[in-house]
Amino acid sequence: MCLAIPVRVVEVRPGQQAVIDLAGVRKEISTALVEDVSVGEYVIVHVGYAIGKVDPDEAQRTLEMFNEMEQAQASPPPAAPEQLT
Amino acid sequence: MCLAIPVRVVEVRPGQQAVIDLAGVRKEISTALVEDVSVGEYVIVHVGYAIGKVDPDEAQRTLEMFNEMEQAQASPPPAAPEQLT
Amino acid sequence: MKYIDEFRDGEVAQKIAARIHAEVQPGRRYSFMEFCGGHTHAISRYGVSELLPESVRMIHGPGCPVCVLPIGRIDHAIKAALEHNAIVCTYGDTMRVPASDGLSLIKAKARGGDIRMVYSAADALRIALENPLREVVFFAIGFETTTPPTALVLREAAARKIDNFSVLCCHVLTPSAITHILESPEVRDYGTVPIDGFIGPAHVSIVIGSGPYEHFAEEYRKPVVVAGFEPLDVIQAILMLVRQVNEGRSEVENEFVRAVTTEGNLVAQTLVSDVFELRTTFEWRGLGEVPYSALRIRSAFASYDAEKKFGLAYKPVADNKACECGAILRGVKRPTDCKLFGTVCTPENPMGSCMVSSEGACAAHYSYGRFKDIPVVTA
Amino acid sequence: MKYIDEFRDGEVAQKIAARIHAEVQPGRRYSFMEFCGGHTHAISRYGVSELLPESVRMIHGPGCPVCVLPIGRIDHAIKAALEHNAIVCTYGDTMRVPASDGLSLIKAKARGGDIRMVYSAADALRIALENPLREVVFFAIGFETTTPPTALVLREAAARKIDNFSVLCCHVLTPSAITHILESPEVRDYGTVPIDGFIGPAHVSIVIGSGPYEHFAEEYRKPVVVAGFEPLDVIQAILMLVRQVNEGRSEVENEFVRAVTTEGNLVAQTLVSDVFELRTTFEWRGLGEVPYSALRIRSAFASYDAEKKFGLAYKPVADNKACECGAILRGVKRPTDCKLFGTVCTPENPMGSCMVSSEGACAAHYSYGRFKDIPVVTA
Amino acid sequence: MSGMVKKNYTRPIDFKNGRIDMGHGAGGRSSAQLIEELFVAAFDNEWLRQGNDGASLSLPAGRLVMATDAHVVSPLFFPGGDIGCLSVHGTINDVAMMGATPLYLSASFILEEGFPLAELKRIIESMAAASREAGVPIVTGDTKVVERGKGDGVFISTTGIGVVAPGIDIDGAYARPGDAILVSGHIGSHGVAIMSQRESLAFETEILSDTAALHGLVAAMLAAVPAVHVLRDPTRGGVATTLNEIAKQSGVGMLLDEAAIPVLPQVEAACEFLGLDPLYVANEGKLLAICAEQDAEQLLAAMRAHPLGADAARIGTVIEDAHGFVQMKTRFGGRRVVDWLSGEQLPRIC
Amino acid sequence: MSGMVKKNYTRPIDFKNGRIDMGHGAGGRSSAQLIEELFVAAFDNEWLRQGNDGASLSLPAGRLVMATDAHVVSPLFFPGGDIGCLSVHGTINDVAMMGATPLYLSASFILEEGFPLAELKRIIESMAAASREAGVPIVTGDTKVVERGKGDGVFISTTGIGVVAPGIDIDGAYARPGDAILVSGHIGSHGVAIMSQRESLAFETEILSDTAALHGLVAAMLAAVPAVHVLRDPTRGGVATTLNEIAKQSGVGMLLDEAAIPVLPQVEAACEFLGLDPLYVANEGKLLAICAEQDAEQLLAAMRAHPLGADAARIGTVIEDAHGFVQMKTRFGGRRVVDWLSGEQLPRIC
Ligand code: SF4
Ligand code: SF4
Ligand SMILES: [Mg+2]
Ligand SMILES: [Mg+2]
Ligand SMILES: [Mg+2]
Ligand SMILES: [Mg+2]
Ligand SMILES: [Mg+2]
Ligand SMILES: [Mg+2]
Ligand SMILES: [Mg+2]
Ligand SMILES: [Mg+2]
Ligand SMILES: [Mg+2]
Ligand SMILES: [Mg+2]
Repeated sequence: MCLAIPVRVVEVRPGQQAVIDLAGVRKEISTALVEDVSVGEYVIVHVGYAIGKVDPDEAQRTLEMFNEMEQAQASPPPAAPEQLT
Repeated sequence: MCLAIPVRVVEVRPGQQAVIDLAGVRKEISTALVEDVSVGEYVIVHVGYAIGKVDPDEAQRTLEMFNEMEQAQASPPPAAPEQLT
Repeated sequence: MKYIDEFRDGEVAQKIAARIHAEVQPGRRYSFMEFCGGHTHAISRYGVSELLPESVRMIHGPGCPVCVLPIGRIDHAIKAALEHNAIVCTYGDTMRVPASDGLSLIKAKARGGDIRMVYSAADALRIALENPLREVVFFAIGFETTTPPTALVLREAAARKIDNFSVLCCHVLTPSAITHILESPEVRDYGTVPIDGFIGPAHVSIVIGSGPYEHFAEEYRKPVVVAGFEPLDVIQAILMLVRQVNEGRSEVENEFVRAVTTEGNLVAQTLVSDVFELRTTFEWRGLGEVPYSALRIRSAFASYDAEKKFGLAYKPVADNKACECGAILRGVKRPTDCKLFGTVCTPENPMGSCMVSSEGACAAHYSYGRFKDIPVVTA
Repeated sequence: MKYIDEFRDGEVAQKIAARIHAEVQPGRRYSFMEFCGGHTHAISRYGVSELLPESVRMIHGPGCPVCVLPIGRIDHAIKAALEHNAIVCTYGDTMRVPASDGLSLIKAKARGGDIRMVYSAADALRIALENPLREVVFFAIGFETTTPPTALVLREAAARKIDNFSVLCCHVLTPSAITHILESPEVRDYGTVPIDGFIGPAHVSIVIGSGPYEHFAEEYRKPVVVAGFEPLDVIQAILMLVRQVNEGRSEVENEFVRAVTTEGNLVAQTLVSDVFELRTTFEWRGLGEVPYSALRIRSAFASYDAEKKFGLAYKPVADNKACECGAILRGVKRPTDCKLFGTVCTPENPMGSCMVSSEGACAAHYSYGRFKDIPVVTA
Repeated sequence: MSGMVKKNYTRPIDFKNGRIDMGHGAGGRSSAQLIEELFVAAFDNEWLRQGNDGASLSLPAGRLVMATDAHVVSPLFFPGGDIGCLSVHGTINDVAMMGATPLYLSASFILEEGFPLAELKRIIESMAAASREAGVPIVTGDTKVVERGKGDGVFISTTGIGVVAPGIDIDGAYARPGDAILVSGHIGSHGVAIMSQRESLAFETEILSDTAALHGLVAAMLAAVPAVHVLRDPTRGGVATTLNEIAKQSGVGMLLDEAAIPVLPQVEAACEFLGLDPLYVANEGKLLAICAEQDAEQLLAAMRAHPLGADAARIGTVIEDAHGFVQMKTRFGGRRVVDWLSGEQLPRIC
Repeated sequence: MSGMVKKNYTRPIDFKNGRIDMGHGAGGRSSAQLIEELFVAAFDNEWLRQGNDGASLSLPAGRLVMATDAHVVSPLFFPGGDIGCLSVHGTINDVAMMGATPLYLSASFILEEGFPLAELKRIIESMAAASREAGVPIVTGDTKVVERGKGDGVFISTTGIGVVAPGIDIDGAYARPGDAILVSGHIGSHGVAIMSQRESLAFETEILSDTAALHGLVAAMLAAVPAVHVLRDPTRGGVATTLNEIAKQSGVGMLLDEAAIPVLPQVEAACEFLGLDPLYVANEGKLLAICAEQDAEQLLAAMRAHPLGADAARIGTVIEDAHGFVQMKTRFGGRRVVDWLSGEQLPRIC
């Protein structure tokens, strides 16, 4: 129900619309819920609406965190997740 | 289009309706266009409405006229049609 | 079937036919017009003409309410369905009549028009009750036989305030059409259509009586025999006409005396005149504008008049140029005189209305009589 | 697929799993609730639990908007369709949820209700524009992820005065549900549901941010890790929770940092609070009445509120007695604890909502995990 | 815990109050359950029980005949039958009209969402009974569901196969001038039975549809006269249209004798009412046979000896006519063309 | 005057602007004209030209196979095909999956009043092309017309017959523990191509339906490995449901390897979007084959050598399991059930 997926913006259209691409599948979505969407960015789409963006650097860091696990055994891990509290 | 057929009244129903019979086929029709319809009478039905009655005596006379032809050659024929003028 | 089977007896027919053969005068030709499509249909279906002497010729008249419906009126019905999204209820016979733009009611239905065949005017009213959110138009066609039921439902709609119901009134009058034919130059002046007498309508006469035909007998000196629609009725009427001609009479005789009186059905007549009034003129296919030849809905029932409700202004539309329906309906031509007959124009693809109804002269000849046009060799 | 495939890598999963195995402390049990159905689904579909040590137990939470929809709300939607003849537009997931009288939306559709699955709230508005003569009701369910699109179409309907459109608002709030679980006697008093930490929602958190969970970490001393819905996100979050437990921490950590910020999507939040306001109470299936746990449409948009438009008064309806959905949604029981599971209750004939959505605990176990209930011999 | 997963689907289908929903046509477990609990149970034969996407059959020697019919009749239930038995008879008859012994049927169903399962069950059981009675099993099938408003309850397409015994050669092209034209009984009953149920026409009559499987009658006829030239069942379009078809195929004309054509009085009466000609009204349990003049007596006798041919009659003669006209001597004594049906005489009668 | 009656129907059908009306289904001259000018002209074979109500066919020796399918796909035209070719392929494939060489098809059409003749023509021509290409003629048929709002443009039911060569014995019940499970190519393309056209989903993709006749591939496979145990085309319900059907018929379990299942990236992406699993998405040009372990290599090689099997892959193994579970080792490393499709994943895709 909360199905949402990261997709790449390939065209920004008037009326807060954009065309996104996922592995060759293209679809028009609404960008009314996010600010300043540009071509090349990844947005997370839910029921036809972009509800947020993907931060590529943070994504990279998360992937690195998964892998750095191997080396670093101690906690806190080297690339610690963002601490919010 | 002016298709109409003589049928026998087998039941008189309230609301100016009647059930008629034609060789075992029964159907409800309207008798709103004819006065005093009774069971056993023949009415002529057009698009679901009785528009007139069959006069059995006249029918008999017409049939006789068809056949009396044989004997009587002269005109006017013995059972002359009703003269209207 | 009582009052039906006895009137279809082939042996009796042979006797009456023998009489006709005996009584026709050598060298004399007898041309009779059967006004009604019902007679046309009976003649073709039962093969009545085969029993007649060469010298008796039957001319098909314009008494087929489907055939005389001009394109503009069908266009109205189509407009109600396609433009006003109304449910249009109609007697099945009208479905295939060609209209403008290559349409017909059946084609309009295939294009999404909600067009429904009904067996009775009452069914149309019932459909209106069942679909209170839709406009329901009853496409009312027909001669005096068919008018009284329409009057009844109009009166009922008004009494019960069934306001989504209306009637597209195309009811026409028989006597005016006969007058029109008798007044036509072909009959009156040129004699191209030699009419020696009329077979008068069967079921129309049940309603209007035989009285209205007296005018024709007197004024135009034409014999009239009102006859039933069964084949024996027709052949007997022909005999009676032959006799009137032979004897120089021109009277109204009533062969259909078992159902037709002089004055007709007064209940129905009163009802019709309560609900309808004369139109000053009305277009008939083939005959053109015929004065005082049709009915319109009285102003007391104006809100049930589809013409007013949907602002349908009448626009005459020319028939297919090659189609000879007009001439055929006036008795001037026969179906086989038309170049389109049986080739371009068939019951599946009618070009004119006469090829539509089984009472139409072209359809009757196509469906029943076509074999006569070709030599047939039986084994 | 970028940002998807990398997060489903089985080899990386093995490494993280090895870490979990290495770090769990012998003799200690770890019980974590994944609040969201999205996580439940990912765990079952990818077989995440098989990678976990015996001592780590995942408890399915109530975060499936279809599962928590009480019968009375489905009844409203059915009523709009069957009694008010409205076109009811709904996200496909709701179609099979059991309602009163043996009905469901799909059965109401088979009975003639005009019920249409839509992919997006905008489709419902489009349908309203295309059917100006029909009432169109959008059956709006979902957590904070799904609420902003509903707010957008409500605002647009009002701006464009699309007056045949209305929304049956059943949007619910995540934090209130978590509070409710933490306040429940099973968790708080009896310890029947030993929750050592939460995996926090992925997509809900994109909208509301991770901020709202800090309260739980502080007040209830429960670690929270906000995680994405991909399987690596889940397993990584479990590792992070194990570590917090081991270290005695109870913090909000954000594994889904690539999409979730502390404050969330402010555009969406503002829009939602412009259009909706808190309900003082709302019934959840399984949880009962939960105070301040759902939204209703503000009075400025009252004419687009289906509850008001059709006078739909809420009537709670008891669930099937044997169905353990309630206990399962509270984390007290597992699907296999229910006597109906897999026999009377299957995805074709769901007895409870948890067997409907693929995010429901019963459906997920039935569709993906059922084999674990029986010994399997491979050839 | 293994006792927990008892069967693939445990709750039986609710044939009392249930309705077809889209899931029944999606090809998943609901579809499988419907097929197993309704179709396989009712049709009950080894081929269906195997559960393959087709049936593997053994055949006697001879030419194979294949025929198919789509059935879209409205109403679905009518006096004397329903779409179920009709769909069995209709295709068996087409196979039989090729002179073949019908052996196997396939059936494909297009169901409308919302259709009551109780009605579907009635139809399937009627179909099963018709197939059993005829001795022609339904060996394979397919079921689809369309959304409400995109179908009309149930449509059934059946296909039949059968084998022609050596020495039999029947074809619509084999009518020859001089041949006799026979009909197996009273005509027009099916169409009239259907029409009597139409809301807008609604009349009462004791007329039942004549729907019946004719292969038994055909077998008896071929036993008596193996050299029958043409067989054809006059369904849609009636006797008139079927004879025109044959006339066209064979390049001949026909001359019928109206007085000889058997029509029940009630059928004649209903046709009078509606302005129809019984010659154009559909039959579902009658056949037309054309044979050499010298075989006519014997064939007629064989037909009359069979219950489905008790009222058989000779109704005309094949004549030479390059135009392929079917003509008729009317009971009245005239002669007329009996044309093809033009347009539709009646909507949806078979 | 005899020149006047030139033909039975003279004006050709208006295939540009015309529409189906009720007369086209009434069985009279309009029906005959439609059949002659469209169906017989397009399908063009001796049997149809004969104009009988069935076809008389000659068959080679061997067991006969009969299979049928109703086609109700929406939209009627989709990337890579249309209901016409689909209805030919769908039934040919069911015949081929029984190990038979498909020989003849029948087709029954249910047309909705108002359907544009131009579209009907496109469909019939596509059907004719598919039948020609496959070498399987459409030898008999039937056409009915239903009123507007009681159909959905066109429904086509086809039935196919074919003959099984001696020595071939294929059945859904023949899967044995230890057998290899093969698929002939990328899965899910048909369903995704259809979905991309749905108004409410509408997405762009270059995915075409895989609709194709598989009997050539089957012939190549059987030439290489006559002892194939099971063949089945994973249409409605997809690979998942088809394997469950076979597991149930054979009384076995299955273990799939997700990583080995070929899925095109666009199909995977579309499924992500819609929350679907490609295992449940329909195929119309793919087959599943099950054979003994020792034959697997050779069968796979034969498949890969055929254009329709170029991307064939081994995707799992048959296991012993009284419960008939189909299980899968996930790409992620876990294990899960691959259940029957429940409810409907997608409305009306084949
Ligand atoms: S044959 Fe057709 S075109 Fe010619 S007059 Fe008759 S209706 Fe008109
Ligand atoms: S198995 Fe069904 S009845 Fe049991 S708890 Fe789950 S949903 Fe409810
Ligand atoms: Mg057939
Ligand atoms: Mg048949
Ligand atoms: Mg037949
Ligand atoms: Mg199938
Ligand atoms: Mg319907
Ligand atoms: Mg099949
Ligand atoms: Mg198939
Ligand atoms: Mg198949
Ligand atoms: Mg047929
Ligand atoms: Mg439709």
